[in-house]
Amino acid sequence: MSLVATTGAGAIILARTQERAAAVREADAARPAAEATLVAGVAEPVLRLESVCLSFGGIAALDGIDLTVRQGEIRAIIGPNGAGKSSLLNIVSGLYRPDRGVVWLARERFTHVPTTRLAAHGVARTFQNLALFKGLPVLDNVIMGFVHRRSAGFVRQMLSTREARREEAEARAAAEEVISFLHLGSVKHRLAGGLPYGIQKRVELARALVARPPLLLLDEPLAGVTLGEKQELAAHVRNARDAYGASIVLIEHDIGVVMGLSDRIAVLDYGRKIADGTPEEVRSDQAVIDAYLGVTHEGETERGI
Amino acid sequence: MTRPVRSIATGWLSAPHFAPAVLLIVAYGVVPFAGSDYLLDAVLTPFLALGLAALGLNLLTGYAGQVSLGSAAFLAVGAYAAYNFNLRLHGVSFLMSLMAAGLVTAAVGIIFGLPSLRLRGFYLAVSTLAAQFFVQWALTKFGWFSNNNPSGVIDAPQLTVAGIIFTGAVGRYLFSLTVVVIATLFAIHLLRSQVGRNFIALRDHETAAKVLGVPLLRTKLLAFGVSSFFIGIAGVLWAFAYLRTVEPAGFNLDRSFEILFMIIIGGLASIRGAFLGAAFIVVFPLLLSRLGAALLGNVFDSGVLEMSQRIVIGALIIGLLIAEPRGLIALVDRLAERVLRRSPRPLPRSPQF
Amino acid sequence: MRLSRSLRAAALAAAIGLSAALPTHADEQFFPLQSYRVGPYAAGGTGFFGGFIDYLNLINIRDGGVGGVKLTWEEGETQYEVERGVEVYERLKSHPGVAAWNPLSVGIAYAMIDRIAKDKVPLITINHGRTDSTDGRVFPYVFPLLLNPYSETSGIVNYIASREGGADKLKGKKIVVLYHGSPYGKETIPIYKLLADKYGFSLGQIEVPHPGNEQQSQWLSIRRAKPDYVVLRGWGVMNPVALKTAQKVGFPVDHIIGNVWSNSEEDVIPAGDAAKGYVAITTQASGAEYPVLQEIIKTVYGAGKGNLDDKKRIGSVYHNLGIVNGILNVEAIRIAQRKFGQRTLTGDEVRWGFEHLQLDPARVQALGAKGLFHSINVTWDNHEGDGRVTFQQWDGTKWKVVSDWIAPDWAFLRPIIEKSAAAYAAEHNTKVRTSDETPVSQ
Amino acid sequence: MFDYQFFVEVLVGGLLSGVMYSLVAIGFVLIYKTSGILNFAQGAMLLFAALTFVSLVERGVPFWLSLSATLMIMVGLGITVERTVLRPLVNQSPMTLFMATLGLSYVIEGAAQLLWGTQVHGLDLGIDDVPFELGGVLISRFDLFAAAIAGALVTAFALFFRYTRTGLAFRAVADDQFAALAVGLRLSRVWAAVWTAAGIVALVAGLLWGARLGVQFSLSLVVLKALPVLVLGGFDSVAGAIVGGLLIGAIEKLAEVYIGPFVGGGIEAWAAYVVALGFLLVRPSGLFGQRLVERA
Repeated sequence: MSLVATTGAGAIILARTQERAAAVREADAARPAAEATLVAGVAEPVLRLESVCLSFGGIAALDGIDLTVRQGEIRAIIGPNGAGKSSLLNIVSGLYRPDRGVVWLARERFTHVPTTRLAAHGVARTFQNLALFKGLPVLDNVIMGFVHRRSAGFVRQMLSTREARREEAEARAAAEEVISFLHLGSVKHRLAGGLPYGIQKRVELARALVARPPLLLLDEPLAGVTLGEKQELAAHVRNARDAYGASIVLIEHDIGVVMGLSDRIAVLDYGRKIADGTPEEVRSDQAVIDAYLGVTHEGETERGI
Repeated sequence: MTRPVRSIATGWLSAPHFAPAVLLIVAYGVVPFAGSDYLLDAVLTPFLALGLAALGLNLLTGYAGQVSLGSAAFLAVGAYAAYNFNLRLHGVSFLMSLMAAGLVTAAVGIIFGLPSLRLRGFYLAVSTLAAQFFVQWALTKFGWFSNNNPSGVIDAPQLTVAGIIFTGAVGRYLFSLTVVVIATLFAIHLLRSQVGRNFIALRDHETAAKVLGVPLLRTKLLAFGVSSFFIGIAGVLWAFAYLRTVEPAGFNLDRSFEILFMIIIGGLASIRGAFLGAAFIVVFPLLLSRLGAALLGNVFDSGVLEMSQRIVIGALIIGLLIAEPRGLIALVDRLAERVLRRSPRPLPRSPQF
Repeated sequence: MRLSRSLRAAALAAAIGLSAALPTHADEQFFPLQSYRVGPYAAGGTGFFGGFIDYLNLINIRDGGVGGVKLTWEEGETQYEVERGVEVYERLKSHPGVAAWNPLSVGIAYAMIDRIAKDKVPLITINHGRTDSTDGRVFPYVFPLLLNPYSETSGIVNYIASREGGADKLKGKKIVVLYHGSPYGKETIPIYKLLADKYGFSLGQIEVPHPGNEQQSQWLSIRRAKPDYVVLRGWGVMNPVALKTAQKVGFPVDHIIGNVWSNSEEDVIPAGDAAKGYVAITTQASGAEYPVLQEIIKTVYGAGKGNLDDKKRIGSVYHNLGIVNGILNVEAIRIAQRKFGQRTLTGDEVRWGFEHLQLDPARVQALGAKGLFHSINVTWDNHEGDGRVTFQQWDGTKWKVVSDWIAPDWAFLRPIIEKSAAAYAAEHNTKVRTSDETPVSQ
Repeated sequence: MFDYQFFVEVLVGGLLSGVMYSLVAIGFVLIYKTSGILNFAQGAMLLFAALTFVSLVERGVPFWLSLSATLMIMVGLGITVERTVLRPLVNQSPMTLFMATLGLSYVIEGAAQLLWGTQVHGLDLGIDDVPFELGGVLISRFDLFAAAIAGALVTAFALFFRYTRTGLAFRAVADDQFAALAVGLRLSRVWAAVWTAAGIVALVAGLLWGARLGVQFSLSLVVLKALPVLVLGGFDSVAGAIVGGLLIGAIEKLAEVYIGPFVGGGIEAWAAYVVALGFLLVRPSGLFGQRLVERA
């Protein structure tokens, strides 16, 4: 069942994928209670940051950031180099520990997000400059996205018990599906390390999507790709939200793409949130224009990954 | 290793079945009958034992990216554990002692793998030297390990499996060959499983693996454990199928370097690379010394020949690293590809392993 | 690239060389030599194998071989490593007319014990090897000629007793044994305990981890223990370092007694003046004044066939040990030829020769070795041959003999050896011989 | 009754032999600091330098002449190593370079023994090693001399690094090879200079160690004593090598003398590693090693 979702995805395909996405969601009932946030009325935010602060030896990377991401929303975060965008993402994924402030993943409160439990909390991410496993073929890279679901340990895998074989088949099927979903079928068996940059970006997106994470953190997914690839990747991001029902936090430089793609945009400058709202509100906000176009600051180079 | 090695020949998909099948037929069908005692006892059996040790180390260093300079200590643990199991547990068969020795070595490997949770690169490599010196000291110090033999030397027990006694050069060779073939199949099976993927993920990008939920602690210790299991079994083959009496001094630091040489020269993260490296390190010096003796035997004494051979091997190792940093296996694959490209059957794009 | 093409051609040539059988004419007696001329123990190897080859050359040049049978040999480099020794053994064992193996390495000797028993070729471990291999009933093919580790220990204790004025004076004295951390080093731990109980002296045994290039803590412990004598059971670089560190902690060097592997010029030269006055046991004297040495200098080195490249080492301790070992091997063949005829002998026949190797002082003098070594009396159940020992002192430039020939306490040692040999026989279910008939191989 | 005097004696003896370890460790640090290579050929270079010097002296060449001749040879060695091994292997992984240095150690060991033979040589630096009493504590004259030389060598390097142009170049390359390249530093010349400096350290260490245990093949095994020092002090810090050496030397000796008897003695070899390892679990890059900031 590898339906090719082309960029101009017709309504049928959209309907089919949503109906299947819903089915998948029931299957995930076993996931920790925190995920079941789809109550009626105003949806509980999937991600909430409360006055998060972070400094690298005196230099304040993030200064009191509050941010919420609603269910099924494409939430963009933009800002000039060195504004602290990547640091924010690293805090949400637990790689950095914030000096102050709290991160809420659905209803669970963390002062320091446990990175190893991140995937189990339904959060997946991509990295600014590619964190693929060069030595593994594409298919295996994507299967790695399923690793947190694997319960059959070393012994059962070695004895290839029924349960271990089922888990392997399940992971392989999910990977095959997301590979066709992102048109990666032709490079499925090639080593990730040797592929062109644009395709590697897509493989990393596939790896993040394979376990259908409720929350997807994308760190500049469109950086460094050609214009054509940019349109395609943008469509895939939108599909990810529509077909896989993921809420997306998108860090991106390309204002044009961001404006078209996101529901709400937060603008960071020098570690402070200077604007937050719909694309139209942000476009006309004077502070944003100053930050981007007018007043130049002697900012350091972008740090973080 | 801090930075991932650009490893092309690291595919773990099944190799084309043609080459290994031929190899097995020759190894079982032809060699035992055609091979001389010297070829079996002094060349092939040590090659099989060291090849298995190289395979074990390649799982740890090549696939999982954790460097270890303590392999010789794990060889020793395997040999002495098997000796004691065989000596003290009377009911148990030699095969059981072999497996038990592997498990004991795996446990010791995990203990000495603990520093890998915090250390990386050369700090980790040098910390595994602690294993090297400690095990060597413990085996000579506590007489119990060598059945209170005053000088710490142990003699080989009978190699018996299910009643069949493997004696003589051919018997020892077949026993080693069978153990190595089974171990290699197990390694292939391991590398195809999720655990195998976790090893490579751990090596290529530890942070991404952590974010995806790979259990880093368990994977690292598993890498040390599995690798030590293989090296322990190799230790038993080395001690009982090849040397037949063994002393702790034989498992010194030079042995650990020798095994590390094999996987670097042969090819990191490649099962064939491990065996190719073992062949190079075991066979080449013998060939060189026989060549030296034959050509210049009467001109120089064996000392001068030995020293010049040492220079040639050192220079060759450097030359090989320059010519092909990814090891002999990458060289061989390139040549094979060039040869096969001329033949009609195109080599499948999927990587060998 | 160019290098690999020439290597492939060379490898092909070697492969052909490997299989072609060597052309041999009938009467030759062959000695395979697992020598080591490289690495940490090169000094010992070059000296010993140099002496052995020099003596074989003397016999060939002067007498045209033994009873007309020419002596031949081939060296295989082992660097004193066990697996290389085994490789050389496997390669040379099928050479026609193998007389005996002389590895001069504890590790290699241990690895060969079951192999030579199966191939029925004698293994000569002069002054070292398994103590219990003295018992010919259990080890028919192993010959620790002249001395085994236990009789060496007994010789040292007897010498210390003689310096103290009698065995009864040993009571209350304190002796520390500094041994190399290896099978060789540990071999004598039990016997020193037994002798300490017998004579009532207090004993300390301190291990020096291999290679022994740092002995600060060991000698500080010795300084605290304040022993009367220190026995140095060392090997290689450990010996000079011990003498230097002893000087550093102020321990009198003439109260250090070296064992038979800490008694060569190469062990003391690197220690410089710290070694002046150091005493060591030896089974063969050093110096080139003995007739057999003079003959070797005249005929062998005269004909430019001398094996030592540094002429100053002629007559050194290792060189003379090689020569004595050569004498014992050749005389064993000569005795065997009397029974089996003057032709190439099999390994088993040479074994018979060794089991009847009785050279009394008169015969030793006839061989031009009077004073070089005392005598030997090997029987079918005593493969050591009651070798006597003497002690030599280093005066800064050469060794001077400072004691007459001392006999170890054989009566005390024999039962210990037989008990240990019986244990080996039980573990390996070997048949214990009851008379000197040809042993059946296991 | 705890014998304090003996304790001090063991401690001082340990510290002084620790200095000898740091001498060897500095050779490693120089090369690791500037090129990230763990140079396992340092032991072979030590042997080669000592053997060359001793063989020249024994052939009647006066002390100072053979010393400078050996220095010249070590400079030549440094340049050839850079040309033949380092340049073709530039930006290979640290493991490949480590293996290359192992191959290099085979070549140098073979060449040293081929050139100068495998004889054992005595080496007398003119310092008789008669100990003298200082407040009841026995101190060896030779070890003090060695400590003085090591101290002089370290201060020389410290001054060299800080105040000379080449020293500055070393530090630049150590900090960031690409930045150094960008500002026009000839990397190949710096590395040749670094390997020569390491060669000189090898010579000094070779002479001091050679005087202690005689110039012979086992001299190259001394590097095993330096590795725990590197682990403790950090691979890339000269200060770490000194402090690490003192610590390892002292702890090693105290452990052997006081703990050894209970466990059967001979524990020195691995005790040093256990100490260094224990320390590392607290600070993963050693005493003074640069803290690697973990970038996501």
